[in-house]
Amino acid sequence: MNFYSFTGGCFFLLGLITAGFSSAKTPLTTDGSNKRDPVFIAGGATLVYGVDENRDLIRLRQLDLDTLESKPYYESANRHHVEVAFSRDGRYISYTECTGNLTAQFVIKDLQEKKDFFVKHSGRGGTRSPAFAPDNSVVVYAFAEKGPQQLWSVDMEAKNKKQLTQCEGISNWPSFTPDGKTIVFSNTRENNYEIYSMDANGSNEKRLTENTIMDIRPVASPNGKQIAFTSLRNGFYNVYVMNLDGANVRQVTDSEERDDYPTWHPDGRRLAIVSERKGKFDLYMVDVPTSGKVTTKR
Amino acid sequence: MRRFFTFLSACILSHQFHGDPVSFSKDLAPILLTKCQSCHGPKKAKGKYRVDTFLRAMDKGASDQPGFTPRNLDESEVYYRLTTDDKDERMPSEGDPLSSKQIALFKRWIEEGSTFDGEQGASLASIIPPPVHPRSPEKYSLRIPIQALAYGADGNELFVGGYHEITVWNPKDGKLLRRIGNIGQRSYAIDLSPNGRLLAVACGAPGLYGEVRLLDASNGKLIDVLARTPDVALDARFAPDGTKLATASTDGRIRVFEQREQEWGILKTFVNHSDWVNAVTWSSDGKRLASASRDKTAKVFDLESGKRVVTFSGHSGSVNGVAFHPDGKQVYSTSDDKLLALWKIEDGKKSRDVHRFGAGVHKILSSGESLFISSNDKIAYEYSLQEGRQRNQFTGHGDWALSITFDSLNKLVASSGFDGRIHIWNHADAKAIHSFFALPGYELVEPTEISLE
Amino acid sequence: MKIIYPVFFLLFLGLTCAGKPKISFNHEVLPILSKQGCSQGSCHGAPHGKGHFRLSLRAFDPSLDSHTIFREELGRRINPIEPSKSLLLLKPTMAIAHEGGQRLKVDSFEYNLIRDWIREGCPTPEEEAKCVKLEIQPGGSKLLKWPEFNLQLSARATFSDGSSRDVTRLAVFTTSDENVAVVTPAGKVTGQNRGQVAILVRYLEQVQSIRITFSRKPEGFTWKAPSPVNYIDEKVLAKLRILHYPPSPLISDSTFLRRIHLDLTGLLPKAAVVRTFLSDKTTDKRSELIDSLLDSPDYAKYWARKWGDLLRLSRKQVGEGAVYKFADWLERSIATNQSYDDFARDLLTAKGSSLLNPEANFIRTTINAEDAMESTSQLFLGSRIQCAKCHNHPFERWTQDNYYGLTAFFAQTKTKKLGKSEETFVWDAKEGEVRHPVTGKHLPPWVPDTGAFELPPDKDRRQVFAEWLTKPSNPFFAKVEVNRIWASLMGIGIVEPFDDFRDTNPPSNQPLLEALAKDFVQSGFNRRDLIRKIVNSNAYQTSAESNEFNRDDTRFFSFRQPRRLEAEQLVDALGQVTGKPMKFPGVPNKVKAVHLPAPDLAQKNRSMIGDIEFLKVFGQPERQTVCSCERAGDAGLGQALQLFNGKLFNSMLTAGDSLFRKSLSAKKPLSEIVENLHLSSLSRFPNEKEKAIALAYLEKATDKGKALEDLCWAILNRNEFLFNH
Amino acid sequence: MLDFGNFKARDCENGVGRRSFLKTASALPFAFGAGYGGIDLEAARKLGDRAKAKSVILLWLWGGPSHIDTFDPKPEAPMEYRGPFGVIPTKTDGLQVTELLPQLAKRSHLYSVIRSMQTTNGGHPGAGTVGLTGFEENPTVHPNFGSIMSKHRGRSGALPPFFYLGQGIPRDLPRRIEGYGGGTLGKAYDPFLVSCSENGKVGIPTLDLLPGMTPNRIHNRRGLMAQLDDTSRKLDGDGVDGWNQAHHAAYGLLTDPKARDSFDLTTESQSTRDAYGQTSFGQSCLLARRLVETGVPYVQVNWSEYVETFTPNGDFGWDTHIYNFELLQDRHCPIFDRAFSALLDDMNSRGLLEDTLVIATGEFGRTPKISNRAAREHHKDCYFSVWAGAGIQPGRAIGESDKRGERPVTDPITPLMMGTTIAELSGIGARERAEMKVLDGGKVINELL
Repeated sequence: MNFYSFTGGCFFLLGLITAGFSSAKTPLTTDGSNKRDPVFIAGGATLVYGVDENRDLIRLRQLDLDTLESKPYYESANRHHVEVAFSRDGRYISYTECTGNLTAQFVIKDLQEKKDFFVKHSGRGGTRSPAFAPDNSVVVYAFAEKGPQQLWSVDMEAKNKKQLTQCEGISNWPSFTPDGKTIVFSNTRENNYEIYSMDANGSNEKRLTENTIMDIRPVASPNGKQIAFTSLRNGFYNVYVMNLDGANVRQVTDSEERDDYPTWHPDGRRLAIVSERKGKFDLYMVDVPTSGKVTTKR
Repeated sequence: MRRFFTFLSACILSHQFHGDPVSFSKDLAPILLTKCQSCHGPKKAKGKYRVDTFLRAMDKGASDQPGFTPRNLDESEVYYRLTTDDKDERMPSEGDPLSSKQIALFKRWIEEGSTFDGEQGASLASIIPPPVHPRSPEKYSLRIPIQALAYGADGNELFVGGYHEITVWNPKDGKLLRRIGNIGQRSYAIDLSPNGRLLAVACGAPGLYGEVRLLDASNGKLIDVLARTPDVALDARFAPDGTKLATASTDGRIRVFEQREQEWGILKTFVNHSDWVNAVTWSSDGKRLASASRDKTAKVFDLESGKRVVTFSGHSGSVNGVAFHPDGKQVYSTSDDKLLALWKIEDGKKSRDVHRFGAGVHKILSSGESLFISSNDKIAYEYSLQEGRQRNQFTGHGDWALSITFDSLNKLVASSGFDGRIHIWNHADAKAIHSFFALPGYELVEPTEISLE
Repeated sequence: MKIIYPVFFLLFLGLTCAGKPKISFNHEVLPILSKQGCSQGSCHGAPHGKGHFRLSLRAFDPSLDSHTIFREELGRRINPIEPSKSLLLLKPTMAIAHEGGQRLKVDSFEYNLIRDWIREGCPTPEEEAKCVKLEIQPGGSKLLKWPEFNLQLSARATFSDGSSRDVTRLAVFTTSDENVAVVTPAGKVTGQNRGQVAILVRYLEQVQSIRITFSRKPEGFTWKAPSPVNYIDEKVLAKLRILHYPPSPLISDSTFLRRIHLDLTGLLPKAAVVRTFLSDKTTDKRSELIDSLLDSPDYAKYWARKWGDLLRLSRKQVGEGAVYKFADWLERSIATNQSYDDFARDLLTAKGSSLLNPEANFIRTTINAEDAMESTSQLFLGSRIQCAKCHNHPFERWTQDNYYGLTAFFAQTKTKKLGKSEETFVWDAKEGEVRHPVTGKHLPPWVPDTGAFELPPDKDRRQVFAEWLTKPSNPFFAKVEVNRIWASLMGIGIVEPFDDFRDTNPPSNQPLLEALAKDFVQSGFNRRDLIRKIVNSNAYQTSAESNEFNRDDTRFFSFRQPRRLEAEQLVDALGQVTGKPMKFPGVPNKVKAVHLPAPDLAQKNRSMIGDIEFLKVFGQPERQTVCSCERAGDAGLGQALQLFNGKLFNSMLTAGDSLFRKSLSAKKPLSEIVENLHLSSLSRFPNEKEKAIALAYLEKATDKGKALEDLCWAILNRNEFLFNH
Repeated sequence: MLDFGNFKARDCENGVGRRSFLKTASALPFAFGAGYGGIDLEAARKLGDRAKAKSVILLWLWGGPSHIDTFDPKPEAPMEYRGPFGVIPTKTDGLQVTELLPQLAKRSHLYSVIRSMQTTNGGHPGAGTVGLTGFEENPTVHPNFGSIMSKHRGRSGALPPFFYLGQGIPRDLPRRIEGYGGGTLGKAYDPFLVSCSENGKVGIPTLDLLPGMTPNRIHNRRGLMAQLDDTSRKLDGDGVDGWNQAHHAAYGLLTDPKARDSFDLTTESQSTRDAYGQTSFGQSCLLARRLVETGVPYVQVNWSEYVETFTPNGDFGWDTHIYNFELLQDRHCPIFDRAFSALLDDMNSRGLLEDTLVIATGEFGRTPKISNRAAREHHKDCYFSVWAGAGIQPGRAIGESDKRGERPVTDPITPLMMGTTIAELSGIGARERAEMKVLDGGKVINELL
């Protein structure tokens, strides 16, 4: 089926597909602008996400899940803020902020003490995708200091920087299991992004996916048993879940347009995702199937 | 009617007299092929309309009218386009209208229900019944270039491409032994099967048709017509075990046929070159093919996987000939750029320029331990296959040397020229034995000695 | 690559007896391929050919073509056994679909000729006599009167072996104007409308042209014309008479005043000047005005600017310092009425520092000898010779040899940038030759008509060229300048485009051009004198309004062609009417746009960069080439938008201290303000209707200032203002 | 402008201007006697038909998109080169692309890709000028390909011949591209700037009324002008007519909302607008299609005004010195894949692809070797361009780069060749180019044809 052809028939078909999932899929926004990196806070009552607000500004907004009203997270922000993360208790927030031409700073804000900490690295690279350990002991993030992009950790005051991974290729999107013992992430040493898990200290690495196209943005579920992620394995960006060991892969969305950026609702039964529909990007809530279309590891 | 080649006219006329239903493949396809396809084919598709298969010819173009609607002349856009008085709309655009007889055929065929009598999805060129070619001239009035040449199995016969024929000569005395007719207008390559029983002839008429004819070498009986295309076929080579035949055509395709009991069926088609494929050759294990193309590249293909293995783009002119090095890891190629190059299959990089000739060079005959190469510098060459060292030069051609063949039994070399003359050489010392015009009945007024230097 | 074809001596023996072949490849087959368009630049004559078939452009390389036709792709194009089945014939007859369309008819003369050549075995003798002369009958120029609008031409070629033959069917005929006359491939000319054409006949490398005038008397035609003032009028009227284009009436004083100011100074007359002139009752006031304008500095500045356009006078090309010096030099040349031959010699032979000898900037702006030659040819010979660089000019007499022969004059001229990057030193090295790109031979300096020069090594080549160029007998030099001046004043050249002299682009009035050139030479190349004669003529003072008989004349000067004001004229005019002249970078305030030495003077004030846009959008040239085509005259949306909604014009209109606002503040009566607006913009008093409309608009408005802005806008957007008419 | 007996813009080869020839031929249907086979008339028509491309759309991917991560992946290259993206096949033999371009992969039969582009300049404004004019900006700024086209085609109708769609003239932080417009041909051939928001709303700077101006006032002014004009005989002549048209068109655009219909994307069906994606680039592509549909000869769609991908107030060009992989994956490639695919489909289904040339390219590529910042830097020695439409043989992979994508192994193809090919396909032959003194020495990319 070809979405791009301009015949009514195609849209009819597309409608059917969307309808097939509509029982489990709820739109949260309808404005259509380019969104990214949603994350739940306040026990699932609020969703924070990044949005292309102007052609020259990405900023964070927060969406009230009850009223579906959205407002800027920082009213006065006038610089790009991307890849926001919150600590489990809501005390810390961290994100990457554009500070100048092709430069970014990685900030950890202690909301309780109202202090900002900045992570410093040599070089002008940019940090990516921070994740807080459940016990607020460290923030793990991805950064390329020289050569391959590795995972690093710092404490809440941006001190005690440690390099967690020592692998080839590009590593990205670390996510902690709730017990803080395991980190799942993606790495490209096998030619494209595959999902791995490892112990929080960087040992005991296991490869969870195996195919020739990307498996990205793994996020551990609130009960620590599952991983939601995005994959192109059927030719389109779709969201999947699998067990923590990589088994039992289930397809959550099935669309020829993009479904991406899965994030777990604290209830562990739903995911918020960004879906492109008819060229517009909006946030949706989808149910995680307990069973369903199971795909193999490949 | 002079504009139409004889065989087409013959087909068309015979049907009109017999009152048979009009046949799409016999009657209309030839017209669509020659009159329409160059603008409405896979390459151009003007007005978004194509005629290269039956279904496409029936389909709508940009005008949103079907090409043909059975029993409905008014809703047959092609018929309207053929017959309208509006010069801007009439087809063929910028040419004379079709003859009234041809138009009548279309009309009758539509009225008879526009049936299709060919294989679904097949190209026009391949559904037209193989032509019965006109007779060759009894005597050749002018000389034609000879580019197809092959020794018979025992060396007693030399097969030479003629005009609508293969002529068979006694290489020892230059006497005409027999003539095999019903061949395409010009032959571009002849290959004898390893068991000596079959002849494959790549032939065609420039701009009109191409085909590869399979003949019984002993009696010239036609066995099959393969690889039919809208322009000439340029090469045909049997696999080392004789069960397969690779062909090279001006449509940029390499086709591989295999023998299935009595029939030869298509096994694989390689669509990778963007221009004429001038030559094709087999690796000694029969698993790979090397090709030479006017697109200035040579390529190697793997037969089983159907994949291109490598592209060699080190030539600056049309590549004309290819041969595998005995190590199976390298390939020789010749080109209009005057080079004989040796390059590696592994990475498509040149091993070395083996030789730079004084002019463009043609196909390579790889035989035993030698490479035989003919050149526009009027010399034929022999190189050792293994080292690529020159062994011999065969001088004496009065014009471009176009093709060369080797009789390993009698240790003789024959080469042919643009002037229609065959030269026979002794392999051991490269001494000229004799030469003759391989053109039946051609009378030379001038003395046979053509001293050039 | 040299190809030898010994075999050709044998090939034709099959059908014909030994001896001279019946068909000549060089003299017949190639001309046919050229005539049918096969070897033209857009078809197989393109540098890479078409459809893998490449012929030399217009068959200038016979040996390459014989190779291509006979041998390439293993002889695929020729079928010796059945000649009519040769691809060479099947394609152009569309027996096989041919992207180039049908070019040959089966059994036509051309078809048979090619077929017979194949039948003979494609003979291409290596040595064939060269065509040395082409004669057209009837030759010269011809006048055809309705209804006799047909003329059969014939062409005869003479060859180097002394033989000659009729080549009418082999030669290519082209018309310079299909609207006036068409010509068949067989040389039959048929007039379509009254007017004048050149029919160009080309055979091999020879080119000839004839001029034909078609005269037809329209129904109800009456001839009425003012009596001639000088020889210019005589020649113009003679032509108009033949073509039955009666001239439009002479212009009023106000139109004359506006026109002559714009043409001689680039500026509009001020309101006070208009009042004075219109009230002046003397009979020869127009001539007096002409004299005084020609003596004014404004004239010298404006006409120097025209040369600045042609000589690439820009900061980018000559450097900031030299801009002013070169501009001054040009202005002085005009102001002192330097004779034109002197002027040309100065430019062409200048040596030394570009700052001390500003005329040396002419050489400085050229990139190399070829560019210097191309610029010189275009400026002083009126020839765009570039095409001949790569191949013989297909429509002109210029050959590749000529191109490099002319270049040889500049081959020894060297330039060097001195310490200060703005200064360039020009000298003659007394060594350096031009190599022909094909033959690789050195070519001696060469000029048309005289031929090659043998110069001793120490001779200054540019000097020799300048001497040849400025000789009174030079057929190009005076005509090109005369025509350039004529075009400046009349809006259109006698040859048009005015710097494009060639056989295919004949002058619309040859006797006029000849007479002007003769006069110019005799006056000692006195430019001011020539201008004076032209602007005093009735031809110049003819109205822009056409009449029923001359409406479709665009070339013969029966009425004036309105021209939109040049970018600089417009800016100055807007500034004058509003009293808010534009300020330009790099020059003192009040310097007019038409007096700017260069278009790209440095703008230090960033906020003003946008203002320059106005000039550029209206077509001020960048002065990067010597082509007159840089000054874009096309009407564009961007230009119109500038007038409706452009910052510059709007700021002039809305300025608190504009002329009309000052008058308003001074409580001048509205009628007087309206009158002054008309005088300063249209050089005339408003008529009663205009006055009434304007006053009504102003009176009903509450904000008079804004209403005046509107009125001013409306007047300045009238074509009567925007055009020089 | 005069059309007859005037050799301006003449075809050096045939001595007659293309347009005047056409005008003449069509005005004089019986001009050529029947006895001569009509061959010359056909020749005349042919001459006019020479332009395969009536219009050109250039998608200008400003900033320098990574070739390795898009159209020239090197999955066999070492880890520090190949990047993280998987590789997927296309319909074109010998062409594979990264997984970031799934829609374009499916449409590769509609276009050909050149993977052996090479330019001379490694900085943005410099390379931008080379990319859009074929030449370095020193000592002389040559005209943009679109300016050459507008000079050759002349102005016709109400719309300008050369559009820039996007936020402004492409620039990096310190300065803009010199070769954005008319160059040696003059500012009169500069592009006409129109911006398009992600919602399809257009902004046209020159149509933004100045303070104090209102449509009503413009209307009044022009009414007053017309009243005054009615008092006397009007000027006539071709030049006057052309000016009147332009004046009228400007008036319409400024005052009549309907006159802006060509720009108004709301008249497009929602499904069409959706197909292009709700992005500024996507909607600009749709606007480009609308413009060529109305006959505009040259439209350049600028991906962004600023090259930098991550900078305050920048608009996300392809200059991915930082976050190369993240931005290509999350933002640039999905937007490009969707918009370009939609454009190809839309043009194709409307038959516009037959006589419109569509090209997508940037000013250079990006270093195959991944930088210490896990991104890629400028790389002038090798990049890509994508060609579709008029006169282009689609479905080809042209040229190859070496194993690491560092430089072409086949003959490099340059911006000058790109411009020459654009000109050639648009009917601006070698001689016309010589006469305009543009694209000197440029060769046509024959592999495309």
